[in-house]
Amino acid sequence: MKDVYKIREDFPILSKKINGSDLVYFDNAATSQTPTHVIQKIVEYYENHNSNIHRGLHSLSADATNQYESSRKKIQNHFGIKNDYEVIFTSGTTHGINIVSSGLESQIGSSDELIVSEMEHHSNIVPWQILCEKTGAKLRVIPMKDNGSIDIEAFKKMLNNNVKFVFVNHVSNSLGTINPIKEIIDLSHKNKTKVLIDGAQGAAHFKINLSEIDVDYYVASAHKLCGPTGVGFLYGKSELLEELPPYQGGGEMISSVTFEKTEYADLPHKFEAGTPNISGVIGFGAAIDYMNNIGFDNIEAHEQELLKYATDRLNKTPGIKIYGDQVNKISVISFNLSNHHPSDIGSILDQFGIAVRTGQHCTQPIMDYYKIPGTVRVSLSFYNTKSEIDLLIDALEKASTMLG
Amino acid sequence: MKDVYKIREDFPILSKKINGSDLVYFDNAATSQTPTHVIQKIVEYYENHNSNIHRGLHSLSADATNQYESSRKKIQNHFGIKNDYEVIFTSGTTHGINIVSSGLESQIGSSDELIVSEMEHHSNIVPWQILCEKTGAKLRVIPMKDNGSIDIEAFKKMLNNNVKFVFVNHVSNSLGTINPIKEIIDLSHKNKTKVLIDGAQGAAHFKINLSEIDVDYYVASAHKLCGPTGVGFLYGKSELLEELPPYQGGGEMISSVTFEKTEYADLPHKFEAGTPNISGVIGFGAAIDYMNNIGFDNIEAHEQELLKYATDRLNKTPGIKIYGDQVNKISVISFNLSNHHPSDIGSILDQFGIAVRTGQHCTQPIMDYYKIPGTVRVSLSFYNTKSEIDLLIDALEKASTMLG
Amino acid sequence: MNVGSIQSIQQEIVNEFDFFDDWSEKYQYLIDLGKNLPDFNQINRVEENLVKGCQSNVWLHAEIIDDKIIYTADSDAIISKGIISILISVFSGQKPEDIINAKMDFIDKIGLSNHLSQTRANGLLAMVKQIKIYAVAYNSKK
Amino acid sequence: MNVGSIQSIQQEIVNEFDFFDDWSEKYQYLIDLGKNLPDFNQINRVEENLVKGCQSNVWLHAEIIDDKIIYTADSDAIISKGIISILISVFSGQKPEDIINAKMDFIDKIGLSNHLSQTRANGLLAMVKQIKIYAVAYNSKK
Ligand SMILES: Cc1ncc(COP(=O)(O)O)c(C=O)c1O
Ligand SMILES: Cc1ncc(COP(=O)(O)O)c(C=O)c1O
Repeated sequence: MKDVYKIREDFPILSKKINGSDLVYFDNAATSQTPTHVIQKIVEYYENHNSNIHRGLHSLSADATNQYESSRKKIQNHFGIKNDYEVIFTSGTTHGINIVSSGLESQIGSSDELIVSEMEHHSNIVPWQILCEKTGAKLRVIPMKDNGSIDIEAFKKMLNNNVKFVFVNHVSNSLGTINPIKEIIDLSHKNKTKVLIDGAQGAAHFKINLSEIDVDYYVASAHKLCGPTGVGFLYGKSELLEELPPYQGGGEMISSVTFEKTEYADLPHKFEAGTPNISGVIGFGAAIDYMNNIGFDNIEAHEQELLKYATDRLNKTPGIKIYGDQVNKISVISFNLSNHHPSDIGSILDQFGIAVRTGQHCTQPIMDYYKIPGTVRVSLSFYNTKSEIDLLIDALEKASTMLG
Repeated sequence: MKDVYKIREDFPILSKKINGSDLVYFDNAATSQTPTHVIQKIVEYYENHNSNIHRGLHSLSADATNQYESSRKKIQNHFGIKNDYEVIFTSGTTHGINIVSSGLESQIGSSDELIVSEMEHHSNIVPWQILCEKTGAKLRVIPMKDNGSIDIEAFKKMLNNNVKFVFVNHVSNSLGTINPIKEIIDLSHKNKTKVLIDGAQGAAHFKINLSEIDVDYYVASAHKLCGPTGVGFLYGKSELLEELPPYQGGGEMISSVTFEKTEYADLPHKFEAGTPNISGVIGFGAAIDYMNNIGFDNIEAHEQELLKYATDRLNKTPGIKIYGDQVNKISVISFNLSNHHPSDIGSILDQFGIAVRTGQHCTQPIMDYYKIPGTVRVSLSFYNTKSEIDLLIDALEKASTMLG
Repeated sequence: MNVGSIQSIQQEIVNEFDFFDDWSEKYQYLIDLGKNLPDFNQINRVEENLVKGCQSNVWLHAEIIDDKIIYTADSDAIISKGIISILISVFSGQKPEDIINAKMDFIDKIGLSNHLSQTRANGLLAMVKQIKIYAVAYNSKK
Repeated sequence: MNVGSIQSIQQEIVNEFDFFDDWSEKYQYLIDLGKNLPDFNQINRVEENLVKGCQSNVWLHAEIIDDKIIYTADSDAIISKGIISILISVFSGQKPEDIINAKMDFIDKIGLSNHLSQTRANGLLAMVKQIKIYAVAYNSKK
């Protein structure tokens, strides 16, 4: 990988001071930072190409449309997707999941079963609860194990003829666990069960080929992979997307409107009603370029090195308890320090300029599983350094002393 | 108003060349241009404050949350809204309408009637068609008149006990007509009928106090009022928003999640599931500031002057037919030139660097009413000038010659 | 009917456009081509022949005669008619496999791609796509 | 019980904090206050007393005794406990109308507002709001 200190120069925010100290940004699983390359693409859009897309035939509109559609191609290529119209731009992972969950209403009946895991983000639980409430279907939960992994044996036993869908995250945002999605997909497909993978955390950390893993739906958010806020994508196999009703009514998603009869447009437009987040989509494309330029192999290698270093140092710090497994995970570490409340730790770390997330991380069931109010979560990115980890360890020791 | 040529300096794109000529941007009703003030706020966000909001307790997250929430206050104040939690951030007008239309599913029955006008944007037609399909309710249409206005006498006769909702745009995006929304709201309320106003076009052209007009729901998009793409707001009276079910399931919109029972958070969070378009919301606030700084009185005065000038010149141009009324409208002019197809005119104008919109403008019923395939739409903004209108007239005359 | 190869016709068109000094002459030429497009059989003005993705209506009809595809077309916009007229002169009367394999760089070379190809609204790309779809269809029937 | 005016207590707190050189001393003080917060009656550890909008659980109980509101509180986080301890020392034993009208600028003055008030997560604002809501409720009952 390019020298990490060189890479850090691409991120203006990383040279910021917080409470008098250098910012140590360890909250990457919540949102990643944005490189100048992406910021500049957004600026360039507003300064040179800003225009509503698709319907206009003037040059600006053509420019904007081209850039927007070329982001779709970038995402198609990056994720190994067969057809560009299988990439639906959304406002984020949550939106993507909701397109599917609300669309399935007419396809799911009261004898059907849907399966989620115990370690899902609320965004991958609540929509299915709502779907079950509306349809009478049953929501079943794959238990997790103490090491923070999905109980795959239990999952195998849960599969039966009634199971229509399985919803699992690629990577747990709370624990960092990389789930065996290929295995889950294969088992499910053998059972004629479709699978949606929540890729909010996975997409940012390694390159994944969606055609190869043969997943049915996959969702992610740009803001977790160096892109802007308010944009993400839903991938779906075209035959499945065709069957889903449109999520929203509006402009762009129709081919003809009369008061007697309205016809919907083809994919992907059917799901992109209204003026989309054009600058966001263009910024998303730029982020994909940026990260590929760094190289996902390099990203993974550096992050794994940081993970190992941080885990070792934390394990040696008195009072630290790490939750979940310590292998086969991305660079996310959830822990507590003695019996101090995570918010106390977080507040004190913030005084040292260290940004971590504390609380339940939108995964209340995981916290219930471990019977804790929450954790301190350190999530490391390819632009973080070992010396930042040293600062964290120092600060944790000081916090420990202060809290007594 | 500040000198228009000074104002133009605030918009980098306005000094762009298109096909060798200065850009003349007359497609403001599709999307408005973005001033440096707004672009810089977005840059500043990504360079200094980028962080996920609400749940984080570190300083960056606090910064970002404050800025996000202060945009909500700006919108609250600007639109005369009683409580800040009645402002729901959306990804745009279409999204706002769909939150309401999908939410009403459980409140609308097969004997109910919903009313739209004949001059609505597809975004304010299709969601109600879908709602009617699902509930069996009847969608009725207020006819329009040849002068491009709503037939208010016809509307009065349509009101009866079964009419639960009326959906009308504040300003027609195709014709520019300013609709008598106060009268429509008062008539409806006397009939115990609720009203949603599609403010996509209205909000950009004058200041409006939503409490005073006592509207039940109001929606708008930032990208039409100098703000970024991918963001807008839904205003609803709190007692109505409380009754609506959440639109999307996800993070942020819940207060507690277990597999047995999930509790939804209070307003506005109930409707803001997932990571929102944080930079977009902050940019939206900056756009409101920018426009208030120019002054809506000034904006209105300048735009009306441009409208009068352009209408006069177009009326004197051989072969031009303007659709809709020529009074009580915003600075939008829809016309055709002889029997040439609007797309031919649009293509040729583009060669002169003049960006207009051509086609149906997502208002197919209006085109059906006038029995035309579409129009050429010139939509003027406060940063346009009379000499740009002169360029348009010259170009139209040349187009006329070329098309013979 | 005896037509040149796709390649040679494209070259002729490029040569033709080389004469023009600016966009307005090119447009004028397109407009004139549009006006002179042979009458379209109204029977073929049907939904199935509509090219998707143009702002104006463009109808494109294809039939196979002696192993060659004959395209006819119409539009309610004159510039679209001019564009389709050029495409017809290139592709009509050609063999399906030649159409499928044809390079389309002449569009860039006539210096109109900026103006015409970028946006889905005027449908140049959509027309080319439709022309090729017909060729693929006839080719697979053989 | 005899307490000073809200204004004078706030001033005392500001004076106290003036002694501290840096944030860590202030935090240490908050932590110590938190540890010394009088025991909370476990009967009051109920849903209705939970302050919404804190990342940690904060329970705030209020009762009226001789026209004055007595606040007691608890939290599972120690810094939140320290914060609520300060708020209790300011507001507990005061009259509802005084609480309602109290200015809150002492928070700025103790130099912790940066650290504490900005985010809904640690709930300083939520606590103050809840304190005032109780005061309004009791005031309207009079
Ligand atoms: C009157 C009207 N309503 C709704 C919309 C849809 O707005 P958006 O595309 O921002 O969702 C528009 C925008 O074209 C409009 O003009
Ligand atoms: C695993 C997982 N799923 C879903 C989400 C929701 O993503 P967004 O908030 O971008 O919609 C997140 C983000 O926190 C996540 O980590």
